[in-house]
Amino acid sequence: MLKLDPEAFATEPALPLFREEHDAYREAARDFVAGVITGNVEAWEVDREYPRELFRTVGAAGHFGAQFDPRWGGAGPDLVASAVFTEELARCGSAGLVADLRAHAGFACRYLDRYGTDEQKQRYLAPSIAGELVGGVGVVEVDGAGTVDGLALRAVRDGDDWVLDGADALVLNGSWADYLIVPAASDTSTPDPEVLLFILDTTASGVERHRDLRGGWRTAHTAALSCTAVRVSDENRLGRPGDEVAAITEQLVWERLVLALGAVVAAEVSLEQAIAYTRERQAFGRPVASFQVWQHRFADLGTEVELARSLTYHALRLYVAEEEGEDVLPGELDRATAMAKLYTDRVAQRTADECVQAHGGAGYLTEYPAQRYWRDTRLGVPGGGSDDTLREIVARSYGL
Amino acid sequence: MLKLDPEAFATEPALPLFREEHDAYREAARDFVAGVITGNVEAWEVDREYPRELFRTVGAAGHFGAQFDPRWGGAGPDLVASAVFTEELARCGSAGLVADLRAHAGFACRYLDRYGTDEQKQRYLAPSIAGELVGGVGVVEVDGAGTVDGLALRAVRDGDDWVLDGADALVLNGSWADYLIVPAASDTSTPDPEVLLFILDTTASGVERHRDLRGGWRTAHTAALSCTAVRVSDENRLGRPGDEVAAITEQLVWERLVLALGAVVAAEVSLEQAIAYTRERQAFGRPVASFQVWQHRFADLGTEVELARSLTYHALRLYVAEEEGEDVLPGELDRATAMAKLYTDRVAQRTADECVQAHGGAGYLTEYPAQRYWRDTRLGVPGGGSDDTLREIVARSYGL
Amino acid sequence: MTGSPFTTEHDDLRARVRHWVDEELLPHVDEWEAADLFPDEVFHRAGELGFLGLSVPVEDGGQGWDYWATVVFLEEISRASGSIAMGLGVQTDMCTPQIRQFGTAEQIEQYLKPAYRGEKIGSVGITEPDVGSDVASIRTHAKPTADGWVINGSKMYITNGVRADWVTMVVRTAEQDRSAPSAGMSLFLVDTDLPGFSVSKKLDKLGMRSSDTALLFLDDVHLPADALLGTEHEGFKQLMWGLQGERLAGGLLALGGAQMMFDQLLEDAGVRAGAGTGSLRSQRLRDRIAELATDLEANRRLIYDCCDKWNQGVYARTEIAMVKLAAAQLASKIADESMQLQAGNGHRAGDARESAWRDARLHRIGGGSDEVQRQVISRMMGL
Amino acid sequence: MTGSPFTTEHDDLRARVRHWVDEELLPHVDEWEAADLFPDEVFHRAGELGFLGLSVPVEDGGQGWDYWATVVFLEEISRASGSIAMGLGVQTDMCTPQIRQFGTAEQIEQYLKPAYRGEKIGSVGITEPDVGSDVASIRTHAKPTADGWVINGSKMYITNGVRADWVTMVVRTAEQDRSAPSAGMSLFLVDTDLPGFSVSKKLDKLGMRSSDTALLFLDDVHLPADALLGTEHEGFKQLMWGLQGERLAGGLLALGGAQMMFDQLLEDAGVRAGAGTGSLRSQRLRDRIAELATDLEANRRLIYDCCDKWNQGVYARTEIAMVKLAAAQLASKIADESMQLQAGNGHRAGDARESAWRDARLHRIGGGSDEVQRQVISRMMGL
Repeated sequence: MLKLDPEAFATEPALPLFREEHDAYREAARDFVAGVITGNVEAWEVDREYPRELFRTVGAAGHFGAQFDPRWGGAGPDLVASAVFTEELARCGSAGLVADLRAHAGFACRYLDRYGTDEQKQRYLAPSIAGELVGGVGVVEVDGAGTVDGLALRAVRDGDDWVLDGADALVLNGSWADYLIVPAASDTSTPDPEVLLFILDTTASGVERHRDLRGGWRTAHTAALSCTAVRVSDENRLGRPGDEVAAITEQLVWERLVLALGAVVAAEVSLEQAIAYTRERQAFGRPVASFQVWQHRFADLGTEVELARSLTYHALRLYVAEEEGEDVLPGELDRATAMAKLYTDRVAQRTADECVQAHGGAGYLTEYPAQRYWRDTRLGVPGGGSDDTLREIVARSYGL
Repeated sequence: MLKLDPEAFATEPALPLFREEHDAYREAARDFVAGVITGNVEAWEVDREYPRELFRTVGAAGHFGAQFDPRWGGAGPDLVASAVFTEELARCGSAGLVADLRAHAGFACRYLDRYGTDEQKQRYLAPSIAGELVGGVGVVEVDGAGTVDGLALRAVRDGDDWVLDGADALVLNGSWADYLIVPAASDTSTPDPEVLLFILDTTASGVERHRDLRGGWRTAHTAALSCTAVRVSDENRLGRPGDEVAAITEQLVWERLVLALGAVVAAEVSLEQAIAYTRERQAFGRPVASFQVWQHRFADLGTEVELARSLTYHALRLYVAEEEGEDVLPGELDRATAMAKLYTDRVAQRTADECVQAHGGAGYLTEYPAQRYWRDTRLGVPGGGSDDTLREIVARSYGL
Repeated sequence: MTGSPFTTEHDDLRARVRHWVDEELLPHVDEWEAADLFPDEVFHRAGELGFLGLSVPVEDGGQGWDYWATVVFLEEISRASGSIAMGLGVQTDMCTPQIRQFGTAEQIEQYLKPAYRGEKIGSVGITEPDVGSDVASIRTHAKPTADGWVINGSKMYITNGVRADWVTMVVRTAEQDRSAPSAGMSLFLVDTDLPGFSVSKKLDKLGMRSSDTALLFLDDVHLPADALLGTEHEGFKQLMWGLQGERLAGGLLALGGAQMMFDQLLEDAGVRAGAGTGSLRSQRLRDRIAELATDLEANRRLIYDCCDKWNQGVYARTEIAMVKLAAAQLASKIADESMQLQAGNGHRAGDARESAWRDARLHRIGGGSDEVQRQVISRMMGL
Repeated sequence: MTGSPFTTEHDDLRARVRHWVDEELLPHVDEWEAADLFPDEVFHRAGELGFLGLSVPVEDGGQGWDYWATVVFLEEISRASGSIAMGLGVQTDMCTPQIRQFGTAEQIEQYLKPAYRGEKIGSVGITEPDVGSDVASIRTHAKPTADGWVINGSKMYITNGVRADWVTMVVRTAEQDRSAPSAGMSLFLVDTDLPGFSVSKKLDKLGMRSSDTALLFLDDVHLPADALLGTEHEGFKQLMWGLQGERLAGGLLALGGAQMMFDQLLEDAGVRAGAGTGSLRSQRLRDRIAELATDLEANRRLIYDCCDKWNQGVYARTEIAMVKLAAAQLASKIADESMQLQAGNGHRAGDARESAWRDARLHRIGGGSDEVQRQVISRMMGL
């Protein structure tokens, strides 16, 4: 018989994540989003626009600061609280706006926080957390073999400056950001150029931006960027020379997690809407929700949403653990975040598709949000790596 | 305005296939199968055996002869009638027995008919059509690039004879056939050896066979063949030297079509059984078939069966047209048969799976045929090319 | 060509339609999509070219072809855009067949022939704001008057409804009787310029944006006696008579859209494969295309079998519902795969793939949703 | 390891179970499958090794671990075979929990402790030949006698039922009342050596072949008064009490099977990829494995979340039904993919992959079918 040591077992939950203060913060964040954003979403979506002032409002309320040090105006670092805001923001239902705010706080600010000098943090991070400066980021992908894809800018050293040329087709929050974090190649003619990162002031001479309209993400300020002999001071070079690819790769892991957290909420919200609609809508003298085919379909979708959530929370748990210096198996976090992104995107798309279907004819009308979830989960900008790249990461993690 | 010529339009159906005599033959074949085979299937499946005498019975009734010339005892050539028998035989529900009879008449006899000399036809084909001799065939695959896969035997010339050595893991109807059509390589040590075809008498010295038991196809006489210095007369070499790969490739096209015809029937039969069971079975005070989720699932399955059937009949139509010397676009038949096999297999598997599910607990019991359809559609011997090969053929046909 | 139901005459017709699409429609489609409307001229021109009523006898104002001509037309017009195909499809196969079948000589002169000439634009009015698939609960009603009827009510999701000259409309002419839900309805030909008739709203839709879809309002619309189409109270049956043709046309439109997107996908894939780089590997893509091509071919073969029977006067009711269901699903599937392949590029507003993707989504909802088709099929399977 | 709920003690336990599986079970599994029965000795030995009742307090005869120990056990035992895992799972998590919760001290001594020691083999009797998922329509009934009860009826699909020493059985103790379908049922501990008790048939099954599944027949079986488990007429509620734990264990068994097949698939894929030839290309396979691995991980994380809550005394009812549904489907999906990869080889009768594939199919039927889980989930979602 086994020897037993009852003391060996934790009395605490084995899989902790959210603490009480996070639950409290969630309530506050939910109220904030509902009060400041959600009510305006329908109008903003029609206008394809929302007030840039929103960054200041969110910053002033402290919601950009959860994961950053108080030294720069943050309230953390608390990655779990930051995840809570990511989730609550996603509930507003306007994926474009969400993408903008996420690009600013989750991506641009995080780049600055992790790879910036104190001087760069003072100049860019602190006012960004306050919502006084607005940041954007260029979209890149790193394939399974560690090759950076999407390097469209070329940077040439000239004295103390760098001269940037080229066009980047995909910059998140780019059309109205004050600064952009962009990657560039030292020499675009070689297959494996040196990768550099810059903080690019958008007021610099030679910078042109065109907002990019898509079928989804209508409120997003995604832009095409063009640089013509743009001079950037070496002080605005980001990250330690030689570590840029590692920084970008690391950033992508975080982005995948953030996108997965948002995708789960998007799936949940569209499922809730679908169910609510079918409860109201009558067909053949009874609510549509009383038909067995819809009940079973909702059961399947609800199951997928919960699977997606557990998978994503596990990735978050690993991320937090690694940040806190705990022992995480090498590659485990990469795999977990890739899986979370791969799985949740699909669930969000499928749920949004069934949400349209559950609405019948109304699902095809722009006055109902169903079609927006559907467009937003499919017609936005892909981020964090394509499905193919994510599968590649997962397969490699099994030694294949 | 267009000029009209009413005479330009056929009064006949534009897409003819079965004629009146085929409908009449179908009835006769159905009665024959029901009377001679179907009633015995449950017992034969339990025994994993059926009487070899069945070949003689089927042959005597003329059912092997539809596609062959009267000169060899056939009643054709009528490929459509042969397709009718393939379909009606598949209704018996014992895929192993069906595979044996198909390997004999559809594959071995067809090889002899198309590539045999008159002398070979006299010796093997005529008694096979009569059911007095039983034939089998070795399974091979030709990949998209025309390379023959599955050449396990080596043939070396020795005077007027050939000496065969090696082991072929997969010979249809092999454990009790009187002769086998087997491919062999002139030299197995080179990557691209010359391919030869032989009619191998199974009484020859050095021939060993072991019947191969699988999870499905329980009544099948699929065998592993081993040859040790087996002498085969050059008279038993099949096909014109140099044309063997073309013959094998051509044969595979026909095999795919025949397998697709059978798969559609397998899907249909399992769907019929599933529906019949749910009509009888009560749950919560009403027939299971009255639940909407099952109604809709059956609607989906019924749709897939009809799609599969139309796709397969189209391939048959093309096959018949080409045989009759009509104008068929190059590659069109290859594509159509590959598609038919790819699609129908999947439909048969899915339908059988839902048939098990519709039976509830009874679906897991061997006393119900549901689990047999499920095993037979998945656990039999793959033939006519794997899904991957078939997709390859289809993709290539689009110039990809 | 063997295996093909099309004669050389059909091939000529196909070339003519394709020429029209390539030369006169495709150059403007983006602009019309952006403007949320394709011009009425498209109807006029289609009539002028003899493309409306192709499979209708000459004496009824048609072109006297068999049904394969309609197949050719719907396949080719789908290459223009989902909206145009749907607008013209409603004109040729949804609002007119009942007139041909049940109309008086005068109605044929007044509505059917001008429709085929492209001079009048028609629409069909069944669904209502609170009705959906449950046709039996229609509330719009017509009361007899001394010299005709007076109609009150509203009609929803009416394709061509903003610009239509008339609506082939089903309305209640007797109280609803739940024990005989299909009783007491009649068909009317409602001119849209009558007093009391109004377009409440042009519906703002996810896709099919250059097609006009309306919410119609009827406030004491007085109709003359000869506005009744066919027999009083027999409207539901007459509607059902037309349903097979509508579904078949609906399936052909969905399949036409699917084929158009597949061709685009194949072209895009060729470009990708040619480039030989990018994150999407060629084998993966080849597999996906092989699967979609197979689905597409299976759909085409079943729908052609239905068309073949149709030509022989046989209505393959179950199979027609099946092709409507399957083709709608396939169109969505191909659209989705095309989006997946295009990743960033296909999502740009105004990109043809993006609008095709939105257009394709309608087929699973309009003309009887997937769920309705499954219900219909299962009934016909005896369940 | 962070992110893992398992302590080093759990890891040690896992090593012990694995050692047992590798050394004493796996070498014989093929033979037991061929013989259609694994020996009773497996139960005895599991008890001897302290593997039964792991998460049960010591005073009830268990081992005093938390629920993660049960997770470890069910995961590892699944590597042996579906049949063994199911047989032992019924013993530890399906026929015994009600005794622990509702049993008298004497019943605990007489049934529970011997069960955990592996001396008695138990089974649970709910379903009947004509009942299926609709538990309320159970017909087997117990009539009170002077000194106990007399039972008549039959029970179907009883795992361990051929060799069980007792059956934890739900039977009707009052007439069926359709307005209160769950009323009037009671739980009994029925010894299988009582006169009138018989095994009508050992069921011949598609898979799980070395597990014995019985049709039981009860003909005037006289039970003593103390055979009643818990409260008379409260049997349905007591059964429902145990259902959460059964479903969770059912989910863990399905997931265990899925993991076992996935590991095999990975190994086979490695061999294939290493060979570098054959018709199956490496990229295709990598994609499929990545997808399955992701599904598997999602299932594991949701089930672990349920287990975590379970440890804290929280029954996540909706999520537990979800994991049962999802894990069962996943097991079938992985099994199918494994067959696809193996093409010819995996289909050989007696091949471990082939039997795993047949075993996996049970999860979508047994312990509440997919359809039942969906019904349950939708009810809990308020639909």
